[in-house]
Order: sequence, then C-alpha cells, then structure tokens
Amino acid sequence: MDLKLIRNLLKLMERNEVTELEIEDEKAGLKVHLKRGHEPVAPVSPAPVVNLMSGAAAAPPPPPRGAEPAEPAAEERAPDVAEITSPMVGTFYTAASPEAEPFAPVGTTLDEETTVCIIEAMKVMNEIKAECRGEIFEVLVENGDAVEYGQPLFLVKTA
Amino acid sequence: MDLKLIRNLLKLMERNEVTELEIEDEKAGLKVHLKRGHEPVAPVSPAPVVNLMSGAAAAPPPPPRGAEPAEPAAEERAPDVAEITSPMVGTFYTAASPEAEPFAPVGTTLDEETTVCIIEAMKVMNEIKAECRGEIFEVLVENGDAVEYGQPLFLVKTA
Amino acid sequence: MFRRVLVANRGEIAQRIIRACRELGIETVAVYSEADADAIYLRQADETICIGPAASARSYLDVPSIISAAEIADVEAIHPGYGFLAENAHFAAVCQSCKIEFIGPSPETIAAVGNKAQARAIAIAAGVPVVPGSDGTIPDEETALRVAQEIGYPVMVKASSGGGGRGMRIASNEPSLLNGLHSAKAEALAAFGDDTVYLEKFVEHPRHIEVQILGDKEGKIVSLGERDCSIQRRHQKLIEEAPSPALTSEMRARICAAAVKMAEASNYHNAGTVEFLLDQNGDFFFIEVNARIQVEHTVTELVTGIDLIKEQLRIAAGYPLRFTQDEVVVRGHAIECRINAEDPARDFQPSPGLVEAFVPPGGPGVRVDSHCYSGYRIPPNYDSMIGKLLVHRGSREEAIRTMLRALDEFVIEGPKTTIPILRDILDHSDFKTSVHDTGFVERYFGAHPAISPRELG
Amino acid sequence: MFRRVLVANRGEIAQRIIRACRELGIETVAVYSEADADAIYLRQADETICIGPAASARSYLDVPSIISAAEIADVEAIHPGYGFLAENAHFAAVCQSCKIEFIGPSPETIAAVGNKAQARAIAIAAGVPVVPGSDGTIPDEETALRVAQEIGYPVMVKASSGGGGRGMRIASNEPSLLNGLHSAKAEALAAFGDDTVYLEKFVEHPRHIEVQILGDKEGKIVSLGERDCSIQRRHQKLIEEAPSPALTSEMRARICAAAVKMAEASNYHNAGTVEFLLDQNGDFFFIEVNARIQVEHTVTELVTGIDLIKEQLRIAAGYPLRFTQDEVVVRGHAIECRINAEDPARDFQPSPGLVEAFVPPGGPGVRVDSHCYSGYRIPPNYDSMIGKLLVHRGSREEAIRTMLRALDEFVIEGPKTTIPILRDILDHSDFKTSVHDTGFVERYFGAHPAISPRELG
Repeated sequence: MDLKLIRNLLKLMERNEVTELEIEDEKAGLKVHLKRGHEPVAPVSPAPVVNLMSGAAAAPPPPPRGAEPAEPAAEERAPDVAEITSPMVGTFYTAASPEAEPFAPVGTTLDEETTVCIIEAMKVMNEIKAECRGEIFEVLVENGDAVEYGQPLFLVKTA
Repeated sequence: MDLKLIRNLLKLMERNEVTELEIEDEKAGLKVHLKRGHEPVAPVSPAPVVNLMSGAAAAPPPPPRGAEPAEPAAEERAPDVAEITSPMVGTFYTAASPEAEPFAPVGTTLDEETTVCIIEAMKVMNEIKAECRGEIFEVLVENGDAVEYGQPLFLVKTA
Repeated sequence: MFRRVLVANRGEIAQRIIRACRELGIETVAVYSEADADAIYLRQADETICIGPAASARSYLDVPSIISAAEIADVEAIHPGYGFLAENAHFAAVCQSCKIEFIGPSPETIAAVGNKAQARAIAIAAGVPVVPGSDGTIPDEETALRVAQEIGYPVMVKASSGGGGRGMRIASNEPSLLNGLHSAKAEALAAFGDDTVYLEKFVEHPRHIEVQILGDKEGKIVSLGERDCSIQRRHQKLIEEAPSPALTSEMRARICAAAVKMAEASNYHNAGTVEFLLDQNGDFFFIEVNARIQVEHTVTELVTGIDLIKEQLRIAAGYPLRFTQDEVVVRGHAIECRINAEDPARDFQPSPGLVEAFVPPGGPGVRVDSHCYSGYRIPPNYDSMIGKLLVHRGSREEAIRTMLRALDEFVIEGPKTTIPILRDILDHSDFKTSVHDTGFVERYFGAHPAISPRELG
Repeated sequence: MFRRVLVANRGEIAQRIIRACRELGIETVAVYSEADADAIYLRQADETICIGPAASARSYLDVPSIISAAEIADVEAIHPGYGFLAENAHFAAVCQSCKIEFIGPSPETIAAVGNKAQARAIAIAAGVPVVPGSDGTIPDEETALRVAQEIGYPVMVKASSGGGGRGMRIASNEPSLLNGLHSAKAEALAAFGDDTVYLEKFVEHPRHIEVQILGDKEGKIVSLGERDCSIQRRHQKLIEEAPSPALTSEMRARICAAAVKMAEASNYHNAGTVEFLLDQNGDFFFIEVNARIQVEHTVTELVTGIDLIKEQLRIAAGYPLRFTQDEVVVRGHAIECRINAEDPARDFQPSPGLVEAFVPPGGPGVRVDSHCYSGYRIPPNYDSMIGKLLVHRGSREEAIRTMLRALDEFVIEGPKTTIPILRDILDHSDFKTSVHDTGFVERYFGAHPAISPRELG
C-alpha cells in the first residue's frame, strides 16, 4: 500500500469529475473510499476527504513522506480535533534529552505556548510550540523519526 | 474557420464533461453552439449535436473534408429528414453525362431504388441508390466535387 | 521531389511518414477510417480524406478507395507504410498503371520476394546461404519424407505465402512431419489462399538478425547494418536493437554483404530488409525479404543518423543514393521497445479503449514514436501497437539502463500495456549478457509470465 | 560513485538530474515545496521530502531546510541544478562543512567568478580578451567619466553582482552616464545587496557565444564546444544552438582555448560555462562565467553525445575526466527552444494554471525535456519554463525544418506558451541565414509582436 495510489486515484477522479469512489481489493487486503467535493476557486490544493482503511492482511500505511500532506482519517476525526504539524524538515524528538520526560505525552493539557516536541535541523534543537489549546489525543510520530514540512505530529482535542 | 476547431472544442468538452457551450466571436464573424449528451457505451464515435452558424462576415464553412463525418445543422433538421451519405471516396456527379438531366434535383420523389447520383472512383461510374423513400430537400454537394466516405450528399424529406 | 504524397496507413507509421514529408516540404494527404477520425496526427496532414468504416477490408485494405482518394487529392506518390497494402504487388501495380509512384520496390520485386519458395531460389542462385531444405515446394508426402531424411530432423514445414507464424509446423519425426504437412497446408489455404509449402531444417536456438538495405533506381545498393530482433513472442518482435551483440565485425561484414547480394539479385530498389537466422555455430541462413519499411527501422536511424523515410521518398522520386557504403557509419547502440496495448498477464490479450493518462518519457537518449495521447481512444480494430520507445546511447549497457529508466517513467493509464514485461526482459541476465535466442520470451515468460506486481502509475 | 544524492531543485532540471542518477544506479532524494507536491517526476525519486511552502524563500532557497533534508535522508551529495542555490557560495560552503559533496565548483571558485569585476580581473590576468572597460569597480563619477572618455561611447554600467539584465544601464553621453551610474547602483543595492558597479564599452550588435567546459578535481579541463544563444529577449534566452553558425573553425578554436584558460585561472572543476560577446568584426570578449549547469547544456549533449549531468556526478565523486580534448567530437547541429508558459501577445506575461492537454512532439531527431503533462497545474510561484524542445540533425537547415514541424505538432492547451513566437523566429530569414544578433527579438518581435494568428490546437 502506497500513498501514491491515493494521489493517482484522486487525480483520475479530478480529471473525470468523479465525486465518489470505492475500491475493495480483497487480494491486497485493501479498501479505499474517496469522496470529492467541489474544488475551491482559490489556489492551494483542495482538501479531499480521504477515508483510508487498511484491511486485516495489509501492513499499516507508511508515514506520508513523499505524498502531499493529505489528511488521513479525516472523516473519522471529530470537528473538535486539531493537528499540530511540523513547521520544518528535521528529526522529531519527544523530549529534551534521552533521559528527560516527554514534553507532551497523550493526555497533556496544552496552551499556545506549551512546548510539545523538539525538531532538530542542522544540529539546532528547535522547540515546537503547540499554538493551540486542548489536550494531546494522539502522538502521530515516533521519537527519532524524520519529519517533513507540514507533516502532522500530534492530534489535539480542542473542546 | 476550420472544422478542427469543433473537433478540439468537443474534445475539450468531453474531457471536462461540459454539456453545453456557446461562443460568439464577432471579430471572426462566428457563432458556435455545442451541446453534449451522455456518451453511449457502444464504440464508434458519439453523434454530438453540432449547431454551426457562420456569421455575416465569415466565409461559408468549407466542405467537411478533413473532419470526422459530423452532422452540420443537425438541430435545425426536423426528425422527418434523412441523409443520403456517400458510400465511397470519389467524384460526385449529379447526372450521367454533362448533357444529361440531373438524376435527383430538389423536389424529386424517391424510392429505395432511385438512382440519385454517380460517384466516380478509379474511372468506374458507380450509380448511387437512394435507399430511402421521400423527396429530395437539399443537394449538399456540387457537381464535380470530391466526396469522402460517409459525407452527406442529399437531405431527404421522408414524411 | 514530390509536391504531394498520400499516406496509405494509420497510427504511428502514418505519423512517421507525415513528419518526414513535412521536413522535406512535401504536402501530405492522410486517409483515415471512421475509427481513426480523432487521431491527432491527422492535424499535421495538409489534407485528410475519410476512406471507409473501421474494418480494414473496407478502408486501409481497400485498393479502389485509396486509389480514388489519391486521384481526387491529386498526389504524385503513395507511401504504404508497413502492413496493410505495403507488400501487395497488385496494389503496387495498380499505382503504376494509374501513374502514381508507389513508394517501395517494383511490383515484380514484391511478387518475387513475397513468395518464400521463390525468394529461397533467388538466394540459392545468388550464393546467399539458406537453411538446408527442399528445392522449391513439396508436391507430396514422399518428397517430404525423403527431404527430411536428407537434411535431418527436426524440420520445419513452411507455407510459401506464409507470415506471422501462420502456416508453420515443426516436426521431429516422420509421423509428426506428415501431420504437420497437412495441417500447415490447410492453414495456409485458409489464411493466404495458397496451400503450397516447403521444407526447411529447423535451426535450434537461433538469433534473428536482419539487415537494412537501401537501393536506388540506378541499381546502387548499400546496407545500413543489422538489427537483432531475437526478442520475440510467437514470431512477433518485442524488442529490437542495433548493432547485434551476437556478431563479430567479420560476421557483420559477411551478413551485410549477403544482404546486398540478395537485394541485387531481386532487382531491389527503395528500403528493404533481408532476414537471417544465426545459429549457435555462428553460421547464418537467409529466411526472407521484407519488401517494405519495417516497424523497427528506427533503431537503424538512430545508429546511422540516416532518416530512412526521407531516403525512401528521395529514392522513389528518382534521386540516386546520397551516400556510399563507406559513408554509412554505425555509432553507439540503439534499442527499441514496442509498447502494445496488450495484457501480458492474460496471454497478451488486446486492451483497447480510452487512454486516461499518457505521459511519455523524455530526456537524453530517448526517442518516442507514438500517435497516442491522454484522452485518445485506442480503436479495437487494428494492431495493438500504440508506440515505440527508443533509446540511443554510447554502449549497449548504457542503452539498457536508459531504457529501464524510460520504461519506469512511462505513464499509461487505462489500457494494459507490455511495459511490465519489457522491463522484466531488459532486466533479465540472459538479455543483459546477450546469450538469449528467439525462444527466450517463451522460455522465461511463457504460460505464467513472471511479471512482478506493479503499482498503479 | 555516490550511493545517494539529494536533488535541490524542481521542474525539468530536477527531473533531468533524477534521470541521470537512475541511469548511473544512484538513489535520489527529491525535495519539493507544497506547490510541487503533484509533480510527476517525484514518482521517479527513491525518496521525496516536502521542505516548505510554495514561496521559494521558504523552500528551494532555504538552506537550513535543504541541509536538514540531506541529513535526515543520509545523502552523500547535493545537486543544485540551475537557479535557486546553484551559484550560492555560502550554500556550497555549508555543504562542505556538513561533509556533503556539493555538485559544482568549490565555494571559492563560485565566489570569485560570481563577482563580475573579480571575474574580469581573472580574465585579464589570464590573457583572455575582455570588453574594454574600467580596471575593477568605479569608485566615483570622475572615474566613470574618465574611463568612458578612454574607451569611447556607448558604454555600459554593470553591477558587480548583477545578472538577468538587472543593474545594467547603457549610456551614449556624459549626462546619461551619470544618470545610469546612480540608477544602476540603486537597483543593484536593492536586488543584490551590493552597489558596486563597473564600466564596459557597449558592444553593438553582438552575438552571444558561450563555451561549455568540464574540469575534474585533478585540474584537467576540456571544452565541449560552443553554444550560440543570440536569440534573447530582455537578456532571457529563447533559442540556443550548437555549433554557432557565426564562427569559423579558426575562431572556434580560439574562443574554446580562451574558455579553457579562464577555467584554469579560476581553479574550476565540474561543469561550467564561459560566456563571450562576439562583435561584428569577429572579435570576442569575455563577459562572465556561469558556475553551474545551464538550461541549454542539452544542445551540447546532443552534438557531443556526452551526458553532462552524468559527468557532473562522476567529477564530484572524484573521478578524472573520461575523455581528452581530442576525443570530444561535435557532430551535426542541435537547436533548443524554451517552451515558456507566457503570452507573447501580452508582453510575455506568465500564464500559469491547468494544462488541459499536453502532447509533446516525437519522432526522429527530437528530444523533449519537460516535467509537464496533461492535467498538470503550473504553479504561479516559479519560473515560467515548462519544457525544452530540442532537435539534432545532420545540418542546421535540416535542424530548423525538424524544429518547425516539432513546434507545429506540440499541443499545449490551457496556458499560453512561447510556441507561436518561437515558430516565427525560426521561420525568419535573418535567423535562417544567421545574420541575427542579440537585438533580433526586440527588433522584430518587440512592442507589437508579429505573431501570426493561430487556430486552436
């Protein structure tokens, strides 16, 4: 399973004005369900609703490196959940040092100024602020992972 | 004005699922109005409804050589009007010889076996039968014109 | 030079001929069937004429329609491309009688080399080595058995008018020979209207080597080097290359000289190909002459820098050859892959229909000859070849690497294509080391093609 | 050889570099901005990393993001392409300090030749002819007036750090010189953060001739012949060709030797270009060094058969040059047309957006380098070049004919492109007879471009 598949399907849908698409590939253990709304007139990429479920036999989807910053599981996400995305390319650390406690494990209560992680870029440790209020709901990246610009790092319950 | 324009417009419409298009180009003295229905599943080219009106300043459209056998003026044609098309490539003659009377001038009453014209191909004079009943309503080709396969030759009022 | 030429073909070769004419300043008249009305190459012709419905028999194979189109469009010559009427001596003769130049050899040459038994006799008379076999056709079972005894089994029964693998049978003993004789005759009668057959020794594990020749109307003939077309499936070429990695320069000189001899003995003019089998001992045997431009002429164009279609036009217009044998220099290595709309996973069944996306590769060393584009609908009525992907590089190894990256880049969405199997062939160690023969594809990619699973796109 | 290389660029040159790496068996890491997430060439990279938003300053020009991507992707080298960070000595130095090989010359060489006054001084010291002008920068008005007096009007004020026509003024008398001096300084300060300027004689009706050089890290330098880039509009090249029809073989030998001398004097390694002006008397003058691969490197590839990007990678990996000066042979004639998404009828204003149809030409002699395809959306954030169309033929005349038919075949629906004006230029008698100079485009296609009306498609 590759996010490129999703990208290609979306492109085909866009070209052929398809608004909804469902694929079940039992051999690959894969179900894909895509819906497209009307494309906004503004530039930037439209935010298609992508509902991606890995079948039992399939490996979990890889991190979205190499794909546009899609929003996996968007449909399942309640409207009161926000994302904290990476503002730069680098290496993600949950804590200030290997021995230290993580800045923001699941359940941490945040305000805008709370440091949630460190991203190392060019030997510089950049403290990343939450920039929203709420409670950490899920940490999407493993300690030590490489992250790219715009990659979602945390899900935050905002209500 | 070139029929290729229509072909290109139709292709653009098909690709973009446009069902209706109107263009008025006053400089070129040209109006184009195109409608597309749902494409049939069967092979062969769909028969789009093409309504092509030359403006006052524009030259009359050239014979459809070089384009697919489109059906000009289809919208204006009543449902009781049939076409006699050329079954081969060749030279169209209205009469058996330069001195003879035309086989089928406007107003001629036809049955299936009536000879309507001659098409010369490879020095052979081929008598073309009407293959429909009715009355000649319009002769679409000039005596001595080159015609291609499928090109409309006569309009026939069938009712 | 001609002022106006009619292109009596379709698809990539029609486009190829239109391109050559445009570059020479010749006006083109393209004929097309209703199924090809949307083809984008028609836009490049100066005039287009619909000659009939989709069925080839009533359009591209219909001599009266094409001649009639040529007459009303007032052309001086007709280029037949390959396939359809390209090797039809009757059509060439009709052109002659209508005072339209047929761009190809004379009707007499086409007829002579088109009959396999006659071509074989010409080769023997010219001293060109042929596969050991019968002197002419086989009249009866007794002759078949006697000849087979003389040349030794396995033997091959071949139809005089055959082609494309039809009317062919291999026999390794007397009963299978008698069986094969009758079934080949029946098949040939049905397919070609001619049940005469001849017998040849079956050459085991051969390479298919063919030599491109050009001859002018003054009788001067040059060879443009060989092509190796050993990658075939059911006698259909999939990959062609030039020069052949199986030839030493001494063998190359001999096989090219034999091709020129054969062409001379056939009073050949215009472009043609002399085909040989090369056996495991390095001996080669004439098999047939293709009296037309071939699909794979392009690999020869890349290594020689000579535009074969332009030369065809010049020769047909009566010009002498513009270069001598010594001036023909082969540089680097060229490979061609035929991109067919076929599903290699389902026994290569045709896969026509809408091409949703078509993004050809490009960049250094890459040439693409294709009439396809995003939004094109491949008609189900004709050959499944939708394009030719070619590379030209300094060495064979480099050419293979460039071809692999080009195949990887090629995006075709909609129809299934031969791209996955072409990729696997090029990546196979037998191909890379060039120890393959004409049985390679069936051997490794036969009943259950070993195609690696590929993602969409 | 490198195992893994990061491509720090976008569009056709990113694709070009990925192609070369794939053919050499090098893994590629492609970085991209959010605006390029859909680019089809990204599929060919082994890894892709989003480095920032559409704005170049925060993505392709952002040194920390690119270095960080290189570190997390564990590459051994970075290819900067052209534009963006390609001639940024600071970036090259950062790469060096991070133990990542920068594929290009040393930071010191980039800095030295990047400063126009310093490059001029190197040329003078090496005995390479330069346009008569000031010895170094102009400190004040008095010096400007004195130097102009010596070399004679018209003169040109040029910014030391200038490029792309910015920070340049022509003056034909003293008042216009003083005006030009101040406005050039102000413009240069704003654009490049450096207001030093120098003075040169304005060469009237020149040809723009540049020489491609390659140097290895052992100090061996060869020239790969010249390119003629005289077809420009506002100092932006539109059409390039090789060899230059304006040079005799004696002039060619001298200008190539001068380029090699200049490269040697700059301690140059990797690929670079030495640019000259050729005046109406056949005298040539050094103008600048481009310390990077150039857009038009492709025409040199076609006539020499040398893959310049592969050579860049080999040189950066420490290999010596694989050929001597004598082994570089120029064959035939190559022309490149830059296909830009610009509207020539509206003063070349950019025309980004959805490409509804994109059908590139193909066939013999044609090379297309483009990252575009049907359905691609051209982002408004970057350069308007969407592809390069190249031809390679036996002669210049043949190349022009092939280019004309290729331009006619090229279908781009959606954005406006430079195709119509390219066609008109190629068809112009001054271009065909090669009597044009760098003022040709403004002269004939200036305020009201003489573009013939074209049909849709």
